[in-house]
Formats: sequence, structure tokens, C-alpha cells
Amino acid sequence: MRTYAGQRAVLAVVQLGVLSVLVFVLTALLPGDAADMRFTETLTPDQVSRLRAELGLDQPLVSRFVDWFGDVVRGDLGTSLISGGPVVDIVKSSVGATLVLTLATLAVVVPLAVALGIVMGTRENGRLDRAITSVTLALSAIPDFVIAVLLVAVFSLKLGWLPATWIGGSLLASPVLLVLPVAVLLGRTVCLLSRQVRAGTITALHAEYVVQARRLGVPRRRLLLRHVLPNAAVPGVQELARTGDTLLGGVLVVEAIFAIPGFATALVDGVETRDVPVVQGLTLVLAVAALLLNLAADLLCNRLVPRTELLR
Amino acid sequence: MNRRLGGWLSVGIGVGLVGVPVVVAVFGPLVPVRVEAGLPYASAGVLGTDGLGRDVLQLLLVGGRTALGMAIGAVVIAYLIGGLIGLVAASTRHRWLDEGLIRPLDVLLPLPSLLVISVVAVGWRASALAITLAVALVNVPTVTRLVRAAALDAASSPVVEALRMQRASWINIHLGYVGRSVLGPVAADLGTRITLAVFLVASVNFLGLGLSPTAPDWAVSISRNREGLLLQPWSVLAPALLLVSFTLGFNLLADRLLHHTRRRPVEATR
Amino acid sequence: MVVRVSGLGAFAGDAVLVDGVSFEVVVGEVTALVGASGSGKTTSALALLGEVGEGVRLEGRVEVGGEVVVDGNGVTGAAARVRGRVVAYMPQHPGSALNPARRIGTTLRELEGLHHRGESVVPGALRAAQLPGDRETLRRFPHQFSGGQRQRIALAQALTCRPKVLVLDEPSTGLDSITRLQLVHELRELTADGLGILLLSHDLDLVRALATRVVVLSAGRVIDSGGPDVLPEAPDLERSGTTATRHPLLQAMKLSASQRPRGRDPILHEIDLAVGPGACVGVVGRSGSGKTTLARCLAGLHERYTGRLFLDDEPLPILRKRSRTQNRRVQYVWQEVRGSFDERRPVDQQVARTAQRLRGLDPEPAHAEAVATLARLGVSAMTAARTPSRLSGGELQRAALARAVLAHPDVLICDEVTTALDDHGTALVVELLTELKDRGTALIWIGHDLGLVAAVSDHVLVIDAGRIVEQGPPATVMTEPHHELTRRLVRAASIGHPQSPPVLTLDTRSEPRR
Amino acid sequence: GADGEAAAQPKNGGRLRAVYAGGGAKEVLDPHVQSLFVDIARHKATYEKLVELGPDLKPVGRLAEKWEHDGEATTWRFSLRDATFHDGGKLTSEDVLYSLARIADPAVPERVAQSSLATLDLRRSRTVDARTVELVLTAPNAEFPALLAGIGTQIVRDGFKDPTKPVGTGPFRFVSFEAGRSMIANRYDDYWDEPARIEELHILSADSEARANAVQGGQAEYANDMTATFARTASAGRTVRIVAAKASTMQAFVMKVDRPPFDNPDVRMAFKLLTDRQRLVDVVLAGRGEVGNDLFGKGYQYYPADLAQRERNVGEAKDLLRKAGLLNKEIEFLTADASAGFVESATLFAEQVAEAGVKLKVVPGSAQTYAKDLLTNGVIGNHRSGAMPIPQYVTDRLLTKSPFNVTHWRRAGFDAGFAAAQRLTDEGARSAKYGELQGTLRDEGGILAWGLPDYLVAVSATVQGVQAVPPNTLDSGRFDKVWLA
Ligand SMILES: Nc1ncnc2c1ncn2[C@@H]1O[C@H](COP(=O)(O)OP(=O)(O)OP(=O)(O)O)[C@@H](O)[C@H]1O
Ligand SMILES: Nc1ncnc2c1ncn2[C@@H]1O[C@H](COP(=O)(O)OP(=O)(O)OP(=O)(O)O)[C@@H](O)[C@H]1O
Ligand SMILES: [Mg+2]
Ligand SMILES: [Mg+2]
Repeated sequence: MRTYAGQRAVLAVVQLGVLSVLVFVLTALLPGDAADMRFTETLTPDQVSRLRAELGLDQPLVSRFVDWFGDVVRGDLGTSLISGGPVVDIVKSSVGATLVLTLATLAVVVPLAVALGIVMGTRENGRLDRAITSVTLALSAIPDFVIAVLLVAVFSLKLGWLPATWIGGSLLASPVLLVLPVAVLLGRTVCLLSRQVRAGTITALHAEYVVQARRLGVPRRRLLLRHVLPNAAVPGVQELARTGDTLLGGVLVVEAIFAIPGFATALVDGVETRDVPVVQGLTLVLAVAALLLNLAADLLCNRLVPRTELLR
Repeated sequence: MNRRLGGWLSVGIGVGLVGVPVVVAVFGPLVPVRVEAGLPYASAGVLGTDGLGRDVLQLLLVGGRTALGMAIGAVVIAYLIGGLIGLVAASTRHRWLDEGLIRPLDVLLPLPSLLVISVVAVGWRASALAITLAVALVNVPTVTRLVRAAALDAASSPVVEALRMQRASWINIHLGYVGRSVLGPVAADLGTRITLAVFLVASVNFLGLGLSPTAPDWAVSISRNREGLLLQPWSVLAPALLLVSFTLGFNLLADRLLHHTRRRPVEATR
Repeated sequence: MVVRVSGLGAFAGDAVLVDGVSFEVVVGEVTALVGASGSGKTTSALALLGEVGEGVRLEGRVEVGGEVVVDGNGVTGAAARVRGRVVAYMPQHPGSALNPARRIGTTLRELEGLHHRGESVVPGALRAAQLPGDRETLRRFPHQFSGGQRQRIALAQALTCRPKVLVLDEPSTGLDSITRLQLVHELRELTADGLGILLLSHDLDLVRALATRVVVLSAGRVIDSGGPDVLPEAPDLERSGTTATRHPLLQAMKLSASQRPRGRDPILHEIDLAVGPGACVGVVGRSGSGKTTLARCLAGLHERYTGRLFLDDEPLPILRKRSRTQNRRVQYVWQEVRGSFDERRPVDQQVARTAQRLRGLDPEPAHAEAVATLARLGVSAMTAARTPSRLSGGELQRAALARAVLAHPDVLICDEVTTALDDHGTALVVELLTELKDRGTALIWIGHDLGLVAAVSDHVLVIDAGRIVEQGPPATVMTEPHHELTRRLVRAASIGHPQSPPVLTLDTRSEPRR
Repeated sequence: GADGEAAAQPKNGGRLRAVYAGGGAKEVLDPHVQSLFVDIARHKATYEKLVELGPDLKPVGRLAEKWEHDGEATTWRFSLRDATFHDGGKLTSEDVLYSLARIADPAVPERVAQSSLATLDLRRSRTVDARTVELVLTAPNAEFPALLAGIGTQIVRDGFKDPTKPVGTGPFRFVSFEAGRSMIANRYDDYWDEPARIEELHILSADSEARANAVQGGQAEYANDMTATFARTASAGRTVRIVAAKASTMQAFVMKVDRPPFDNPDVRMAFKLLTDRQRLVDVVLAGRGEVGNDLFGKGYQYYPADLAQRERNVGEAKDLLRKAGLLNKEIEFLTADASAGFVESATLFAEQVAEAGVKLKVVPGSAQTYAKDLLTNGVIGNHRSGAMPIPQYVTDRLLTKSPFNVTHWRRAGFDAGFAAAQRLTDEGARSAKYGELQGTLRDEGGILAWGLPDYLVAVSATVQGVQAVPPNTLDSGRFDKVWLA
């Protein structure tokens, strides 16, 4: 266990290191730099080149990276090339909304997906199974923004029940702001997860230990909850850790449509404006989150099914 | 008997759902429909016009190749690369080779796919090939892990040893037995992966990073015409329905395939 | 009388699995169901729980503890009430019947709560199953136990239900004679406490040792029933050994093997072994002592070993590096047969492929030869044309042997190839192998059945913890064992016979941890 | 004028939420660094300039009550209004000189007005008295007041250092700001002009789709820069009203006059003749606009109103193209999704050009770097321009030394003529000279202005007093005149 944790930690450090080099190179590969992005026909080319020198963008790539990396090691994520403010502030101000959104989504998705997955798994290929499969699949196949546009058109514009955007609203004052974005994000994640839980349930139901528990007189309800679920949950939990990335894609669309000042928007803005320190900072945070999520998933799986191999 | 019938029915529905969009995509461009362009979001023609005044029906006929092609292409490429790496990593007896193939991909796992795709999309503007490759690329690490895990189970089973004892060929062992054992997990994965790829391509277009905004592509149509959804719903709904039909049908078929490959006996009753 | 089965029938479509079977289980006695593999033992026993395989229909009448579990219309609603509380079933492979995700204590206490709320039955069950009942043990997960311990955990599970009837399906498969003897004693104590046991087994010695009532099944019908005397006599296996020592065909020198890289935690220690053409070396030892590992080293499947192998005085590399001829000349029959067959292809094709790939035969003659060999072993062509999942364990075991034999090997390594066979099946196998030996094939025979080993082999190795502790001609080893382990193995082997020894001390040393 | 319902009595009080296209981290609070509409709107609420532009882009006084020059347009004297800053200090000529010096600070290259005010000689400029300031130019320029109305020319308090604590003379007093999200400001009761009617102003940032939803869903009262499609959708309901400033911006194709094939004037003329402007307006602008006449600034001061509209003439165009040997040749059109309608118009234009047998291949580029890329790359591309005075447009884009000369229109004669015109102090004579230059430009230049889009603003039904004027003018995005019914 200890060596496992050690290996994981080393791997994580290597991952983060390689990742930041990669992100730096990737953003450097993009045409133009942050100074160019200010070229909106209000700054003249002469002003732009002076700006570039001031931002230090005329330095060679390697020395820029070394500077940045040195700062990061000292705990300083640097300053934004665009706003001039500390990257930490940008990360902080953008993380909150997305975090709330994701957590709220997961809080709905996980119980729902588990319930649906078990219902489907226990009625493998039955009518209910097919019905739920078709509905969740169809929902997951409709592009997010189509769902969003339809939901907004009906519930905000027609019926006026729910706010159409987060503009000018505060989450603390009106939690209903979450309803539509979460509803949009729900479809795909529920589909992915419930299918995994379904598959896990089916496998577990056919497993000999479940058959044997039934023979020993364990009632059906208990069988499902205590014997099938923990084993069925394993692929689901692993999927959940992988869903993070998928969810982020959806979050971006949702952030754009509902004007949520969140993480994904900040990331894409950063790429578009070539604000390398901001992109780096955000990616770093994201990578750490992803690593923690995966670690948590692995540990949870190991807790659920102790035999699950950890590293290999 | 009933079950069987139900099975065939769902296969039929699946084939139908996949077939319609695929047929439209493949043969649509050959249908000689030439409609004079009209005004934006007008109700002229069968399905009206889109934001550029083009006939929606005609766009549907020509817009499937890229829309489906890119998603399918991306998944196929991801499986060609990831599947091969996964198979090799699982079947190699050299630990260094396995580690050398898998660890770098592990490092890539937390890289947000959005970042990769936006970089590629910004770097190679509106190139269907570049986007396909980017979408494939972000799928490679997960596919590799999936295939490797599935193949590792099969490759370390006594069946493979027995086959080697019989001196079966590499192809026989790895594509025939191991490859076929991987098929189950792959089929389960394929459905969702295609859905995700379709969705990823669509959101790339949504972000304006994808194909040219005037390209007659289903995904582009959906994202570009959403503004006119209330004026001329078909310009969005028609391509969306085709995409949904495709992914839905595909998943149903994958489920059937899975159903057949998984049927393992219950040991205890024997 | 806790169980009364009368006129039980089981049908799958047109096939008749069980037909008109009747038997009883009585308190404090052991009733044994015996019969060839595929004769319907498991199907009949599961009917006591009201359990049927997919697509199988039950008929007749099964009464368990006063409840009617099966009547003319099939399984009744009462079946759910008897499961666990009245009748508990211990399946054929108890290892996989334990939930990997639950601590054994949790599982046991759950059963206690379900069937005997408020009573403390777990300690008793553990004691009866010869397991320590401390907190530390109860907090462990199934994978943290050895195979033999797992078998006893499954028994403890069944006992925690405090049933009136215990159904044991092949409880002695894969157990070495010492462990098997322990099992006999555990079961005797349970019957003495008033439990009725239904025992399903091929192991006639075990049945003789325990059963007071015996029901013999054949093709789903009861062909005989009564006391232990209805059991068929053990066929007298004719000694087939040739003692002529010729120049060794296969030779292993200072063979050490390990499961971990760089030889850490070795499983085998400097084994020397030689077998000449037409000779047979028997390998015996406790479960987990390294027999399979040794066989796999010889077969070239286990690659982490040191030491040298020779075939006809030429170095014999690992399987991947063997030439086609070397490959053909050394063949191995797996202990876990089911895992060694591709689930999706008919068995006969898989058997025939050996001849095609290794002897270059065309598909048709290869298939014909496969079918002929299988038929000699008692597996019909119709059965062999199915996929492995539709064959019973015994049929598949013979198919695995046929698969190796079709290579016309010079060295054949048989790893417990008769565990799932009844005496008739065993006799067919021995007959075939004797013929091979006469043609000059060298045999390496691994088994727990000492009598069989002694009958088949010319030279016996006794392995304990990876080391050869004793070797010599079978007669000497079996009658005048030197080593303590050999002595215990030999003594424990003869259960169920009049001269069966009383076990003075229970073996406290349990089998090696897996 | 006000949109039809101005009869209702103005009311005081209330909160107005205005949504603009957001700029994320790019948004700034420094009035001299602005470049986005949302920045401009924010700064307009809290700060003021000496001069603003009227609806015809003609300078009108704001903090400068009046101005006069020395007869040569080199030395200018501005009389300041009696205005007070939000901190209570009176506006003085020192504030003006400090602001101009701050803009010109060479250490801060992103102060946007630096280049347009480059001819201002700060060392020779001086205060005459507390409310009069004298500004001296290095070269005579009759358009100098208009330059003081350009973006990034706000007057700040003398000694102003920290842009995060805005102190201006504008109608609203700053409360809070979050880049990419919102600014909140309250009414400033001592505003020198009539104090605002609304109590609280929120200026918010959001994408087009979110703006549309917000104003329709009642989460905002004012949404800037809406699409024609939205206007169509909204016109079906009753909650939202569209205020359209007719034909107030420009959409054009730009051809590089020094690169083949557009170095040949016949080719440029042929392309101008090939354009089906009405169709472009109908489709790309969804009918919300007018056809263009290859000139910037229709309806603005100095626009030569007597020019005939250019009509499509495929036959003549084909003749010209044949003469230039361009038939059946392929030309690349560099476009990008940088601004609404760019790729769409390029695609449509390619179809129109194809009718004359020339293949225009539409090549999309990077949206973010498009403006810069087009300066140096490609031969033909998209161009759009917001409202600005015509002389400024020429200075920025059509002189040899212009920083944004995307058509590479570099003619010594044109430069000289323009310089001479700027020196003319008589408005009539100046106007005539400008007209002449524009005539040349229309026929020979590389700008193919095909459409003049309306500038669309969506407001809730309750919002009154929103003026339909071009962006960048005094009354656009001006919230002190607006009230909630
Ligand atoms: N679900 C099923 N459908 C059809 N046939 C079945 C099914 N289950 C078992 N059988 C067949 O029924 C027969 C009896 O099977 P059963 O498992 O009871 O045999 P057994 O006596 O326990 O054999 P073994 O000693 O090998 O365990 C076998 O021929 C088997 O092939
Ligand atoms: N994959 C493995 N990893 C670690 N240890 C193993 C592995 N396979 C076998 N062992 C260990 O190696 C030892 C020898 O195993 P082997 O299978 O050779 O025993 P065996 O003598 O064939 O026993 P049995 O009679 O039960 O078949 C055992 O102690 C076992 O626990
Ligand atoms: Mg059985
Ligand atoms: Mg073994």
C-alpha cells in the first residue's frame, strides 16, 4: 500500500511536469501570441511590438518556460498576459461556478445513474431495460446546445419558470440558477454511467457468489444492494473518473449558453488570447483535479472490491 | 422464442436507425437536387431554408459524409492506434515494452481534450482531417487502456497457452482469440465512444473551431442554425435527428453484439 | 426424514436431463448421489433449492423439511423459504462462490441475521468448519485465504444457516489426501450432530467413508440404490509400468522456478527429473507444493526458471523458442481444462487443430482422428461438436487429453487429468495412456490419487514445498515411505476401506497459502 | 429620434441591466486602454471626453463647451464646462493636460489613442486658466476635435494612478467591477448635464446567445449588438423591442491593390461590378441593412451624397476579366470567423464571382489573428468597420503610413491631397476636397463595400429613451437619458 501510494505520487509529479511542458509547447505552436491578440485595430503594429517586448514575449521559448516553471515551483502561477492580474485570481474566480455546477450535476447523476443501471441490469433486455436504454441514449446523442436551447425556450422564455442565464444573478441568492444547466449536463453523463452500472450489474448477477448468496436465502432486495451493487459500481466509478473530461466539454457549452463565468470559458478564452500563464495555471489545476479524481476512484474501487489490482 | 423475436426486432430497429443516416450520408450527394437559394430561415421547400438561405433538404443530402465520416473516422483511427498499442502492450512478454507504450499515454490522460482539440483546430483551420485526427488523438489513451485491460485478461488465459502449445499462428492467437475476446468490451465501448465523438465534433463546431461555418455539414448546421431554431426548426432538428438516429441505432446494435459475446455459462450449475 | 424426492424429472426442450429420480435424506445420515459425469447429480441436487438451469423444466415432487418445493407444476413459492434455513448448498467450486468484495465476517453475520436473528451461530459454524473464529480472520477478504481454507469458508457459510440438510457437490475435487481426510472428519462430526447430508461425488472412496445411503444415477435415471454395498467395485487397475531404465528422453537438471521476477520467492528448488521412452514418472504432493509449476516448466510455459532441460540430450528451450518438432514432441494437459478451451469454437475442431498445426494433416483426416480419439475416451462425436460450455467437466477433461494426444507426443505431461472422471472414464484414460507408453511415449503423471499414481507410474517423486522429499519405485514409496509427508499422504489416502486408519491427530499444518 | 413612444413621461429610479459582448480577462477598467464595446460603455458611464461625436459623426462638445483655433488649425483653445469629478473636485485644465500626457506615455504601449494623438505637442500645450486649455499640434489639422472624440481619450483626474478606483465626471459613479462579468455603478447626482434617471446601472458581459436569452427572459433590460436573426425571432413576441440604427456600420471585401490580380484596376472594377449586393444584404444581413457603394461612411459628415449606386453588371465585368486574362483562374479568399457574416459573405460572394467564370476559393484562417494576418497575407479578404469620422477612417487605413492599410492603397497624390484637405479650415472647401478623394477611392480603391448593416440593440418593453444612433457616437450606449416605464 505504501509503495503503491509512492508510485502514484511519483507518477503524478511526472505527469504534471510533462503536462506543463506539453501545454506550453502546444500553446506556443498556436499562431500569434498574446500581444497579437491585442491587435484589434486599435493598437498599431508599432504599439503591439512594444507591448510584446514589455510582456517578455520576444524572449526565446525555453527561457520563458524556465522562468514560468521556476515561479510555479515556488508556488507562484504568474500573471496574466492579458489582464495583468495574478493567474491565481483568475483560477480562483473561475473555479467556483464550475465546481458548484459539476458537483450539483454529480449529486443528481450518481444516484440516478445507479438506480437506472440497477433497474436495467436486473431486467436485462426486458421492455423497461430497452425503454430506459433508448431514452438515455437518445438524450446523450442530442447535442448539448440543442437541449439547452429547447429547455431555455420552454422553461424560461415561454413559461418563465426558470432563469435563462446566470447574468447578474448570484448562486447564493437563487439556487434555481442551477436547474437548467444541470439538466443539460445530465443527459450524457447519466447515459454513460448508467450503462456501466447496468453492465456491472449484469456481470455481478451472473457471478457465482450472487447465485450462491441467493441459494443461502439472501432476499432479493438485500442481494441487489449489498452483494450486486458494490461490484456493479466498480466500472461505474472508474467511468465517473473518466467522465470528468467529457463533462468539461459539456460544461463549456453550458457556460457559454447560460453565461456562467466558469472554468471552461476561462480556459478557452486563455487559448484564444494566447494567455499562456493562464492556460498553464488552469490546466495544472485541472490535471491535479483529474489525478485526484482518478486516485479517489481507484481507492474507492479497491475499497469496494479489494481484489481489484491497483497499478497494473 | 419470444426473446429471440425481440432480439431480432431490436437488431432490425438498430439497423434501420443506423441505416437511414448512413444511406443519406453515402448516397445523398448523388441525388440530383438543385434548389435555388432563398432567404434565410424561410419556409420554402420541404424543410425550409437555413441561415444562408440554402435548402435544408439539400444540405442534409450533402452534409452527412463529413458529419458521420469525421466521428467514425476518429473512432476508427483511435481504435487502430490505441487498439494496436493495447494489443501489443498486452501480448508482449517484455515488461519494458508494455511500460514504454502505456506510461506515456497515462501521462496524457489528464490533458483536457478540449485543449488539444482547440490547439489543433486553431493550428489547422477548418481541416476535417485535422479535427478527425485531434478527436482520434484524445481518444487514444482511453482506448489503449481499455483494449489492453481486456486483452491482458485474454492473453494471460490458458487458452492462449493451449494455442501456443498447438503452435497456432500469431494472427490466429492475437486477432483470432485475443482480438475476439476484446470484442465484447470494445462493442460496449464503441457505442458510447461514437456518441462522444459525434458530440465532440459537434462541440468543436459549436465553438467555431471546426469546419468552415458555411460547410454543409450536419454538425455545423446544428450549431450554426441554432439561432434560428424558433424561426425554422428543421434546419436544426433534421440534422440533429439524423445524428441521434445514427448514434442510437449504433448503440442498440452494439448492445446486441455484446449480448451475444457475453453469454458465458453459469459455472455453478454444471 | 428431511428430504423426500419422488419422481423428479428435469427437461430442457426435448432433452431429458433427469427422469423419475427418487431418494431421501435422513437426519444424521449421509445420502450419496453417484454416477458418471453428466448423469444429473447437480441438476437433482439443485432441485432441492427449487433452482433450475436456464430453460430447464422440473416435474415430480420434492419435499424439503415439510415444505413442497417442487410439484407437478414445477418450482413452488415455498422454495424461497427453504433456501438457507432448511437446505444449504455448497457448490462444486466454492472459491468463486465467495463475494470478493465482502469480508467473510460480514457475510457470515449477514446469514446469521437472516436465518437466526439474535442467536450466535457464527462461532459454532466456524468451529465445525475448522476455521479460527478470531476477529482478525473475520476481517479478511476471501482472496486472503488459501484454496483449502476457502473451501471451508464456503462450508462455514452453509453451516451458519444451520440448515437441516447440507448439499455438498464434489467437495473433494483437487484436495490432496490429507486435506480430504480432514474433510471426512468434519463431515462425520456434523452428521453426528443431526445434520442430513446429500453428497454428490465421483470419489467413491469418500462416499464409502461417509455414506449410509447411496443412489446411483446414470443418464438421469436411478439405476441402483441402497447401502454403500451398491457401489461398484473399484476397477483393478492393471500395473502397466515397465521398469526397464533406458536412456532418458526428457531430463531436467537443477530446476528452480519462481512466480516473481529475478527468482524471488522460489516455488521449486533444484528439482532433478528424468524420464525415459515408454516410462512414466508420477508426481505427488500436497496442494500448492509446486507440481503444476514443475509441469509447466517442462512444457515450456513457465518461463521464470533456472536450471537446464534436455530433450534427447539436446537443450530444450522455453515454448516460444522451441522448434515445431520439439513443440510437437512435448505436450501438456492442463489441470484447469475449462480455461484452456476457446469458449466460442466447437471442441472437436479445437482438438483436431493439434494434428493440423503440428503434424501437418489436412483438416479432414485431422478431424477424423480427433473424433476417433475422443470416442475411445468415451466422448461421442455429437457431444464433441458442441462448444466447451455445453460439455460437462469430465467430458472436457478427456477432450483436453485428446488434444494433446493428437500431436503424437514423445513426452506427455498430464496434470490431474482424471479429477472429474468416474472410474469408468479413468479406466478409458489409463488404457489409452498405456497404449501410448507401449509405443514409447514418456509420461509425467501428476495426481492426488495415490493408488492411480502407483498403478500408472514406474517412478514416483514426492514434492513438498518445491523440493523433492522422496523418490523411488511406486511400490517402495507407497509401502515403505521414508519421509514423514509421504507417510501421512499414504495413510490418509485409504479412506472408505475397511483398513481405513483412524486419524489420530488432525493435521494442524494447513496447505500452503495461495 | 426616440423610438415612437417618447410621448410617455420620463420616470426616475430603477435599475437597468445592460448586456454587452464580453471580453473575459481582456476587459479593462482603465479608460485609456479600452477596445471593446463593453469597455467603452463602462467608461462612458463613469468618464467623459472633451468632445464626442454626433449622430452624423460630427464633433459635439462635452467637457469642452466650445473650441477655437488660431486660423491655421495648429493651436487650439478649449473652454471647459463647469463639471465636478465624483470625488467632488472641479474639472480643471490641469486634469486635461494630465489625461493627455497619460495617454501619450510611451512606457505603456497599450494606451490606444497614442497613435491618433501623435501630432499633439504636449510640451508646447498649456493651461490658459483653470477652465481653458491650449493644445498645440505639430502639423495643422482641422479635424483635431474629432480626434479628441476617438476611443481611449477620456479625461481623468489630475494624478490619476489606480484604474481600479475610477473617478470621472460621468453620469454614474463606480461601485464595483469584475472583468468578464459585470460593472455596477450608481447615479451621480451632481452630474453637470441632467442627472441620470435610473438609479443603478449594471453593465454585464455575455455571449450573443446568452444576451438574447437574458433580455428575453427578463434578466436584462438592454442587450447590445444583436443579430438580425434574433431581431426576427424577437419581433414575434411582445417583451422585447429592437432599436435599429440604420446602415450605421460597414461590411466590405478588401482587395490588395499591389498584388496580382488586384494590382490591375480592371480586375478590382470587375469584382465590384460582379457583386450582387442586394442578395448579400438579404442573406448575410438577413435584410437588416442597406447596400453599400464601395465607400465608407454613408450618411456621415463629408460623405459625397451625390454618387450613383453601383449596380451589378456581369457582362461588363466578364469583359474586364477577359481583358485581364483572369477567366477560369482560381483566387484564394482569406476569411475567418472573426466577425459575424465574414465567412458567410465570402461563401456567397464566391458563388456570385463564379457566375463570371472566376473561381474564388474560400480559405478560413484563425479568427483571433485575422485582423493582423490580413494586413500582410492574402489578396482579398473581409473587412468591417464601426462608425468613425471619415477622415479618421482614411488616416487609419488609406494613407501610405496608415497602420491598418489593409488594401495597401499607397498613393503619394492621395496622401498629399488628404493632408491638404485636413489643413483647410473652411468646412465647405474641406468637404469638397474630401469628396473628390473619395470619388477616386470608390472607382480605383480596393475597398468593395457591399453592405451597411443596421446596428441592432434589443431592449425590454419597459425601457424608454434609447436612441437609434451609430455605435461610438454620443447617444449610443448612453444610459443617463434612459428611463424605465
Ligand atoms: N441448462 C441446461 N440446458 C440443457 N442441458 C443441461 C443444462 N444444464 C445441464 N444440462 C445437461 O444435463 C445433464 C446433467 O447435468 P448435471 O450438471 O446435473 O450433471 P452432473 O451429474 O452433475 O455431472 P458432473 O459430474 O460432470 O458434475 C448433462 O448432460 C448436461 O449437459
Ligand atoms: N500466479 C501465481 N502467483 C503467485 N503464486 C502462485 C501463482 N501460481 C501458483 N502460485 C503458488 O505457487 C505454488 C505452487 O503452485 P502449483 O500450482 O504448482 O501447485 P500444485 O502443486 O500444482 O497444487 P495443486 O495440487 O493444488 O494443483 C503455490 O504455493 C501457489 O500458491
Ligand atoms: Mg455436477
Ligand atoms: Mg496443480
